[in-house]
Amino acid sequence: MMILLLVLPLAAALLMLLWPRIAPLLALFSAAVCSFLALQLLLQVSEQGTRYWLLAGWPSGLAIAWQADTLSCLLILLTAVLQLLVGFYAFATRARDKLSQGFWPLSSLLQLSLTALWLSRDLFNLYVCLELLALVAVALVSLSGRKAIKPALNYLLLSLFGSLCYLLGVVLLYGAYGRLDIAGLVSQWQPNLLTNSALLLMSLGLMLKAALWPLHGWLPAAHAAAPAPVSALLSALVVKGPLFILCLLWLQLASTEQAQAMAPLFAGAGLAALLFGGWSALRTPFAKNLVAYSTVAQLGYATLALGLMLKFDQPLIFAALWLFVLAHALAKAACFLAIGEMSGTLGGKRLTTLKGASQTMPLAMFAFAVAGGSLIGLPPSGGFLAKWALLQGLWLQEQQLFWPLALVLATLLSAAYVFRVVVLAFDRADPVAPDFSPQVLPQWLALLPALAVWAMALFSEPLLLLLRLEAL
Amino acid sequence: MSVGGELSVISTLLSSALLLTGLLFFIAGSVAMLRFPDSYSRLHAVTKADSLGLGSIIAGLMFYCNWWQNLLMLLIWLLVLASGTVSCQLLARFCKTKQDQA
Amino acid sequence: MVEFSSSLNLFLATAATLVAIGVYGFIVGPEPLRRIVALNIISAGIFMLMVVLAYRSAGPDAVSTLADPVLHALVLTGLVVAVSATAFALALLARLGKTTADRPEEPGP
Amino acid sequence: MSLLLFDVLLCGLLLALALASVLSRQLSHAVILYIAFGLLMALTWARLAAPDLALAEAAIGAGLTGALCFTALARQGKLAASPTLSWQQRCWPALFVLVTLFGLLLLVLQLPAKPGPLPALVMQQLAASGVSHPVTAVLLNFRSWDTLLELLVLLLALLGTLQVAPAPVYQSSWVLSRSWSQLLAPLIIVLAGYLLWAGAHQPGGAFQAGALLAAGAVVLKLNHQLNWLAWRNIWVRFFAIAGLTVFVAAVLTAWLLSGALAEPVWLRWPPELAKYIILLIEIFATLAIAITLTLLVVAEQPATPLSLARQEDDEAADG
Amino acid sequence: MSPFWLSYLPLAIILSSLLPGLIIFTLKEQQVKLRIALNLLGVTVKLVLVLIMWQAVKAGAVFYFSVPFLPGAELVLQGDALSLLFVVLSSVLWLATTIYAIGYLENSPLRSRFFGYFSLCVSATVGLALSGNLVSFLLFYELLTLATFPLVVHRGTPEALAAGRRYLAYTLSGGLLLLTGVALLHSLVQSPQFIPGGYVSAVVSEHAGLLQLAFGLMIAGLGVKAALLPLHGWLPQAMVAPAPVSALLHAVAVVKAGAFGIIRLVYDVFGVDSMQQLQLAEPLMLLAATTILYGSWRALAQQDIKKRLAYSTISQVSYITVGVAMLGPLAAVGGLVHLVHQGVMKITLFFCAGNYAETLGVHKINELNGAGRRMPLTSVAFTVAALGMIGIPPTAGFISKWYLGLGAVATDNSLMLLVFVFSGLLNAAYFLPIVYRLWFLPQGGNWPKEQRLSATLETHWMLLLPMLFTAVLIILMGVFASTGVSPLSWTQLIVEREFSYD
Repeated sequence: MMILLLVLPLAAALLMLLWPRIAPLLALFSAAVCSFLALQLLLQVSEQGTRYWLLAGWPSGLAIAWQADTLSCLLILLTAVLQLLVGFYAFATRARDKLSQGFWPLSSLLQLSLTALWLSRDLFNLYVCLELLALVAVALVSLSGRKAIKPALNYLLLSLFGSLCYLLGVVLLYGAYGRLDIAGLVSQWQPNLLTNSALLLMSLGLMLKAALWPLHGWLPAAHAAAPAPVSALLSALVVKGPLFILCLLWLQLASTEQAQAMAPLFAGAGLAALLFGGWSALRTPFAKNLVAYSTVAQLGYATLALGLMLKFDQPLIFAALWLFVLAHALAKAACFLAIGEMSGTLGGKRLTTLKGASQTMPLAMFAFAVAGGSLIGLPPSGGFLAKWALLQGLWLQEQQLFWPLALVLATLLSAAYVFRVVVLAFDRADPVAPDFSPQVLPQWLALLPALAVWAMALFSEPLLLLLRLEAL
Repeated sequence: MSVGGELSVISTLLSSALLLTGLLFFIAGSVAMLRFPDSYSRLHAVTKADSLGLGSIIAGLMFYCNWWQNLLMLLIWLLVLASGTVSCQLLARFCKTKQDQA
Repeated sequence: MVEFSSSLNLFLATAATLVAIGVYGFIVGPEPLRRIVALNIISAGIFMLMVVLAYRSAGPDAVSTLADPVLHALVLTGLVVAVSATAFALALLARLGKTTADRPEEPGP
Repeated sequence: MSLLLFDVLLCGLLLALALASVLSRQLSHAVILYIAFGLLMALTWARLAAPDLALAEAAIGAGLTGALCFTALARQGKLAASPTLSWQQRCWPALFVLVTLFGLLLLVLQLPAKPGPLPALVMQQLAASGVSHPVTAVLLNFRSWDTLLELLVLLLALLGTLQVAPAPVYQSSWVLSRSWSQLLAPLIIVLAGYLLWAGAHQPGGAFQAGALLAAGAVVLKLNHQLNWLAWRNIWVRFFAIAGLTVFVAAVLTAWLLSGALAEPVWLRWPPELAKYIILLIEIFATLAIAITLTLLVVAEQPATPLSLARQEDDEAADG
Repeated sequence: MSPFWLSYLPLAIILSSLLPGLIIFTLKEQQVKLRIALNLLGVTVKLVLVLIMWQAVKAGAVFYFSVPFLPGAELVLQGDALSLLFVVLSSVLWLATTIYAIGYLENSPLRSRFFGYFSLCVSATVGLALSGNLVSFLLFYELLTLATFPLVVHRGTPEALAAGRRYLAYTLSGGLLLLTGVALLHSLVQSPQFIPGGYVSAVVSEHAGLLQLAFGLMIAGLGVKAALLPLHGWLPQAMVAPAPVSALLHAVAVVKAGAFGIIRLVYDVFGVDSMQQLQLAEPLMLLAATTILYGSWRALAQQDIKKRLAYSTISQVSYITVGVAMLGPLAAVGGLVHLVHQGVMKITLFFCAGNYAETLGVHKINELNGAGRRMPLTSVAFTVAALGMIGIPPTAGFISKWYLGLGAVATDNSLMLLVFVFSGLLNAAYFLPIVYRLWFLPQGGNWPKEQRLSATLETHWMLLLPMLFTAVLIILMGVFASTGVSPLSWTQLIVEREFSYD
């Protein structure tokens, strides 16, 4: 099953290169099957517990280690499902958007690289996965042609730099301990200057790749320049890869003292990202940039949760961290698809194009608003769930008033930028007329993840339980 | 660097002389490339001096190796010679066309 | 033995300095191509570090088979990854140059 | 002592070249210096008991990257002189980098002098791996998943490059260079085959061989030979992905063969077949690498709708 | 306890407005008949269901319906006496408002959207009334914000958008404060179901400070919607919405949601004993009293009819809070019954204001001169409601103020008594002049010619009927206050249950 999850997208991508004609069908088919398999895997793992593999059966240390815990399985499922959804969207709009054929194999490869990343527990293998991810992402961004080349190049260069920082850290660790698998490293780990620096170097690289504040500069341009389905994938999934590794490093490898020392930095960076990203989203005149800045801000929640997790070591906060990631992935996919749909139909990149969109394209606008509700954290959405878990975790610590306050402030900012769009959409004075009659199916596809993120609340108890177990 | 069997004094002297000559040619060629005024003379200096330099270095090294290695080294020299010639011609032609255009 | 360890340290220091030089080039730039070259210098420095680390296990009397093969394999993988990324970056760069050249009203970078 | 002197000289030259490449006034100088740097690096690695890597670096690191850089330079068109930077723009990064350097030096000198446990482990398991050269064993057996992904990275770079590649430019080629390249071709094929075969027990292997083949193909391609070697040709596409395809097929076959076991292990070669499987993979990987690298260097817009260049050029022509 | 389907009754009550709402969204603009039919069907079904529930609750039953949600906090719908008070109020007034809105919005664009959100808004209100614990309450509280926002900005004019922004800024911040408070309380005592006497008493001695903080946060959150003093800013501005929306916001949905939340918080979360131990009642009461006086004072100065009504709402809703915060049974009866009475009276006033605006184009008070002769029925209704607001017998307003006064006496709050008297005077001071202008001054404004909206009546019958219905209700609730079906007797039942938990 595991193998099919990896082989299927790969085989599909290879076949697509040979016969581009059937590419969309192949991509959709593989994504659909993978979604099903991932669900199976999740159920299996949640029943039978975490599974650990040494690839090819070589002794530990020599072989690349894989681990399928519930978190990995959840992320694999998320990847496959979003892939399927975005694939459908791209298929539905292919005639209009003139999306290049190149999208299909790349999107399958994106799924493959992410799945490989979620599974891997080997530092060097993670490096290869990261590079793969970065190249896929950049290739996807460059699909939109001329205007995307510069952001794509910028993205690629910074991403490469980040990978090299990460690699340097890996090499230092290998030099010190002579092994690469995380489990093996944990058993020999000693907090000293070497491991400190290695961790810092790797974190620097990963933060650059995950666009965590203050290394987020490349993200808005790159995500805004990409075609709508690509932006959805990038924002929803790609930036989460490095974040995942960052969590692995700090939650599993780092010793308690190291984690404690790093906690305020992460928490501070997260808070700064929330404030800065929110503020920039409020100021930008372009619709897609707004959503991209919102990604920066929302990643701040995850960073903040990571920092607080390191500080307080609360399983609830860990759950909150991944709930943020899940909820954000779904909500952001909906946002980008909806915005892409609206600016495609209404013809313009500026926010002002969305004037009166609640009349001209009510469904897409509704999708955006619903997804925005989750970004803000209104109940009963996934975002609310995450915020609730974080607050619960925080209140369990005595005398913590600063962080809840900061959360409130950040939430207000996100509400401000989401409703900046919504209010504009209700402007009835002179609505922007669509260039052509809006398509209904893509709008529904944009609405789907938004509804899914609200439906997350229905599964909140099992979700919280699963994720909380994972932290121990 | 691997060192073969014992060598006679004359052979050692001869090989050292050849190696030094080769080195001299290389240095001369490199200096010429840096100092000469135009592309043609640079090309001229580099290709000729380097071919010759490589030849004498290989000749110098031949004292240390067995026949099979010598054969390979000769082959390498021939290849470099030929490719140097071709690339020199190519570059010269390119310069010419550029000059004509200007 | 002393010579071996001082050689080792020399190479280690060189590798670190190469990384630093590359980082300087990457930060200062200013042309994208030079940044790409600088990135390659960084990766060369890191690979060199790996090779030196592999060389550690060879010991003073160097015999090739004793160097750490895992690190060598990693460097090989890393090299291919680096060259792939470089190739893509250069292709993007060429396209960028062409795009800016197409539109003379826009001053180039 | 003389070896140490050699080392010092080598390191000094490496640093000087790297620094010069970063600081040089003109981009073309930077590229040339970088190529020299790469060659010297290959030498360094040979010195450091890594002949595999020396080969790879000479072919891929220096040769290919250099060729790519020059292609990019040429495609960029007329080169503007590098903008001059004020000293603040240079000084502050330099200061920062110096601090970093100091830290890095401190770090790398702290690394323990004794190696980790893995080399011994590799030697211990080498017999079961199906090949006698430990690097190949690591690449294609112990850590074959990395290698699979790495092939994928290469393919991906090609896909990305094709997407943004420009339309082909036709230039006449010269008779002498054409015939010379034709003369070289068989030699290169033989050499590549040798490298591939050697990889099983001594330095060499798929990547080195592939890179060599690619070099030959690039030369021929630049002389307008091998016109069939383009992405639009389905067979070229087929062989470009053949490395991965065979890899995956082998994985699946091995998996199914061991399917009788309770817990089939992913990527495990049956020990008695390992040698052949690895050889098969290497052959196809060599071909794939050669084709991919060639197309990377001489990337031109394919006829398939993979690229955006044409449609955009049309738009530009309209506007 | 009861047949299987009865346990789904609370859910059915919510769905009876939610489902028609969702269907209405998908309707085309021209499908007027279908839309009206759906609306009325929803209202009827809801009223029937509420009636069934009313019967059962009166007999002592309590309904529960729960789905799993957060750990330690299920999504509970609970039908008890208090929730039913609010459910009945909102259902009945929804009926009136729907009919009114159909008439009011005839031939205006985007009606599908309007009625869709309208139904959502009522669903959220009913859900809020039925929610059985704080987390469910929070959920519906936020949904209510979202559902009302499109109604506020429905006109899409710059003023409407500005008002919408302001409304959102206030209510979302409020929701957030509420969320923080609920989360804090949840971490202390989880979120069990609402229960008379509250559930925090176990930790009062241990976490007094945190409990006070949580109470403060939640009151701040609820106070935004209940328009308590520093948080009332959105209400007067939200007047730009269409009249039915204003009516709904003021009488039923938003403002009452805040007030209702305060009631739940004080009685069923903290409980009277804990409130006293934590000394939370006094500040709340003082704040509410200040709001009463401030609202009345500002109302005096307003020249726009709807603005004056808005400030009046700010003042009147705080009567409920004061009644609750006095912590005495009699005062509680007064506060609770005012929840209903104020709703009916205020909705009548807004209907009237809407009628004047729609028929005569009048928005300012000084343009109303002599309107009593042109629109006698509307003016009579207005007069009745205004008298009720002041608290003149035999209207409903008198009943609630009477009980509030009694409560103040019973709990020894002479200060509050003073406040009531003074505020009553202010009420009279800003309502009586309007009544005077209506009946005793000659016609001033330039009114459009007669019979524009209706051939025989003073205005469209759909605008007239709901208004008369509620006006009659005001009188009936006052006159028949002591009978078994009056709101007063129902609140007495609630208070009996709330205060006799031990």
